[in-house]
Amino acid sequence: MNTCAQTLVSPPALPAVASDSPARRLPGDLAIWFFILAELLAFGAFFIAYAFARANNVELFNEQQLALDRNAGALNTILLLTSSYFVVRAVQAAEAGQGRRAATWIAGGFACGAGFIVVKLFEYTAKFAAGVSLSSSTFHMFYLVLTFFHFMHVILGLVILAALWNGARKGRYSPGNMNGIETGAAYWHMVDLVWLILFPLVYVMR
Amino acid sequence: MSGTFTKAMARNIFYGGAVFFFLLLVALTFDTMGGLPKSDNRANLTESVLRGKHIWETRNCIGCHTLLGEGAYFAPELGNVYPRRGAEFIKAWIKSQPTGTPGRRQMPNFNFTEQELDDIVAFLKYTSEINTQKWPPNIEG
Amino acid sequence: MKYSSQSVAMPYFIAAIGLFVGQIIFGLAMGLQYVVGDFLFPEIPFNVARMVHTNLLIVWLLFGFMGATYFLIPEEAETELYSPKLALLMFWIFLIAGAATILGYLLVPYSTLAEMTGNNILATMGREFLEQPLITKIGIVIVALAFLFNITMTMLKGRKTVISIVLLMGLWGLAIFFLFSFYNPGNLVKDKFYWWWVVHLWVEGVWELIMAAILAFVLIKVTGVDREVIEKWLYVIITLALVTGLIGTGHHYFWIGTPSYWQWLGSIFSALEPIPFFAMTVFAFNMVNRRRREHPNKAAVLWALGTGVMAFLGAGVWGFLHTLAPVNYYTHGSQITAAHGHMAFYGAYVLVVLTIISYAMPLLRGRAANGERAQVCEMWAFWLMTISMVFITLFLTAAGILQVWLQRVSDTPMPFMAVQDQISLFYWMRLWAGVVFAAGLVTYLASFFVKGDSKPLIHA
Amino acid sequence: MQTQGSSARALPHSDHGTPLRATVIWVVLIAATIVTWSVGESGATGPAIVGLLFSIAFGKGALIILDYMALRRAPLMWPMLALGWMTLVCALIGIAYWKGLAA
Repeated sequence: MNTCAQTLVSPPALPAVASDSPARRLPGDLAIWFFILAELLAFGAFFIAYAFARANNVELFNEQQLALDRNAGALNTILLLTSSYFVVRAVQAAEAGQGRRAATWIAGGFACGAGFIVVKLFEYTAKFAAGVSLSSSTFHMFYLVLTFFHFMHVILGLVILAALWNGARKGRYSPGNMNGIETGAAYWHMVDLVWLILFPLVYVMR
Repeated sequence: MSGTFTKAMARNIFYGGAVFFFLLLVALTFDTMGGLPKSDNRANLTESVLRGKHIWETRNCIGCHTLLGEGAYFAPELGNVYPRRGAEFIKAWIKSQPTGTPGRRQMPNFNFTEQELDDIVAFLKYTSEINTQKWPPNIEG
Repeated sequence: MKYSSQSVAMPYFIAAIGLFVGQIIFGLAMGLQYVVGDFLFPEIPFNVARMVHTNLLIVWLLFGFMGATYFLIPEEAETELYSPKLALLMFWIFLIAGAATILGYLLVPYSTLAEMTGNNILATMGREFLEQPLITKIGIVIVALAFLFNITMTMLKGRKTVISIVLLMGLWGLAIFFLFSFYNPGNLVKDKFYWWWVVHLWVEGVWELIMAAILAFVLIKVTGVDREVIEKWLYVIITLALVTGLIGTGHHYFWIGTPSYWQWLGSIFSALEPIPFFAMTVFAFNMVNRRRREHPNKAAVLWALGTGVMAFLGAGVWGFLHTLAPVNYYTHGSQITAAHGHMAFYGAYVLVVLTIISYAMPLLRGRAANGERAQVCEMWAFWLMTISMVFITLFLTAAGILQVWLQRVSDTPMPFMAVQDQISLFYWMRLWAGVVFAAGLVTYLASFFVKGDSKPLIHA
Repeated sequence: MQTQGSSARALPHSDHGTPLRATVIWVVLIAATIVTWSVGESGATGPAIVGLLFSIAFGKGALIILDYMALRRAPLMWPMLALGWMTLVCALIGIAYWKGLAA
């Protein structure tokens, strides 16, 4: 109990690992990492549930999966990856002391994220028109729940990016003050990370 | 210890997370309400059924029985009692209570009129026709 | 006690304990009715006893929450209560309304009570846990509003700490979600759907905020750990609670006529619901391990740690046990639900109220802590009640497993009452465990009267 | 506890790598995505293909976790947790896929 509790409350300072870094440091706020872990668990549970539900109904899943728009899915993957890349560049700019320049990168990241939303909305419109709903089939239920749950995360992520953009424009982030931008970036990368499994799982795997 | 952990960030994440998941619940509630007509047997929600539900509530039936699995666990599930026993049995049973058998669980007598008994049966019939995803597992409830 | 107006907490705590005793008496009666079916029939049929048992539980926990709030808020806000008079007035209104309602249950046939109290104007009665007459429900809303007004005004004029903000959010949530108890559509599915917006969003939502805030307050006081640290963890825990608990509502939407996707959503999110409870356990132990002072009130520390462990076991583990839809398909509405209900309510809410009472009562009586003998007595009470509750839960779980097996899983399912006969041995054992629990409660009451060298208050 | 003032943090190194490294990783991620997409377009199926898909997904995820999330230089527990999550999810998806084949 004790050791476990100790780990959760304050991860023990690990012995210096022979590497380039003098001290290992968790980027961003510890609180966001707990949130990210909880989110990863929720998404993970959904992915596994999807996989096993599919195993019991392979034909239905394969057939209805074919109707999905893989081009939209792939385009969205590229948008999210690029957006993540821009956000990394923003963090790097802040770390290099170019806080205001970070704003431009974040704006780029935001634009890509917004692009994801637009593509997704087109995709949803087409699906809803085709009669896809939460109750139309198990596959559709999973497709909608997974992508919509993720979609909401993208929206929340965009709100966070907007806040970061605002902060960066005001020159809030600097090598001495990275907490805000690192925290927001970590969340945004999590949204990306989850999609990296969601795309092959729901759109491609047969 | 490396890393940062600030109260302001923990607070923001709390508010963000709480609002986010509450909105998700609201969105799902909207979808559920839209889908209910297919499963909640509202087509058969007659005046008699509504009267029956009122009787069900004002006699506190839920204090002993379960209905679709919710309630007390002292007396049998009644969500499927209609297909299990049929209308006549249910009415006769209610009228014959309490059994008075020593040591056995007792149900009060409510002195229902014939009309009230019919309303209760109508309510239980309506309930048994709700799409409950095949619950309970068998007729015994 | 730092502010004289904190003393209004005292009557709330006393009423809470008094109603707790009533709850247990009716619990024992029901335990006996489970095995001797006609016990007290027709004077107090099972449904009446159960209504009294569960309603007393809710009311005394509310008394406890309110008392805790009146004790905690002045100290957190560093100011006297906005209106101690209003607090006392509300105490009497709530107590009298509560007592009248219970007497109504016991003395008047339920349908007559419904007619007398305006149920025909707006039918809200006769649904599990929300059996209160319309006027009682309205009374609850009025008391809650006056209470929230009093607390909010106190906070506005004083210091706003995280603990008091979280507590207040929990209490406002409690009041707001209670409003769904006035919505009782004829459509049974909708009725049940929104019924859970009261019941689930209370006990697996806003009550967790209240509980975590009270626990955090006591931990700050008894461990001396830095407020900053505790408040940060408070935020993390309640975030986890709402992230999992809100969509976790879905585990009640499996078999009540709602769309089938809730089976997935409910299973997945409620499978994560033990996490905040686990975090709370870890949090409580960790803070106590890192304590920077030895608080003289050892009993309060024990209650606090007990809350962490038992909430995790009852709400977390026993909840998880039957929350996945394929399992719940068989266990829904069986004695396993009852087992979970008992340990979860005891572990999370009974214990947190007893924790704050244990911490605050000596202070309200003008001492830092009770004497050694009184504390030993109180700790005996803790162990007697907690261990017997574990056994109640285990016996009910055993009864539930057998019930599910004979009635639901078997190829030749037996009728309900035949199964009840088969498992009566477990009901007997549960009853005896309940008797031990009552003994623990008597010990608890006695601890307030044990004389001895109480630890004096030291004014810094 | 951990609220070490970040201003006190002297940085002899970068926690977030160089722009060049980030760009190279982006190119790799995009290329991998195109591979996944073309697998989908080709209509290829089977255990080998699914193995390939999730190896790619795992590799992409690892790059995001270690470099973009910058957990490479975080206390070991964190990259372990994130990579452990990836491993577990991919492994269980694999098991489920295999179960679907057998059915």
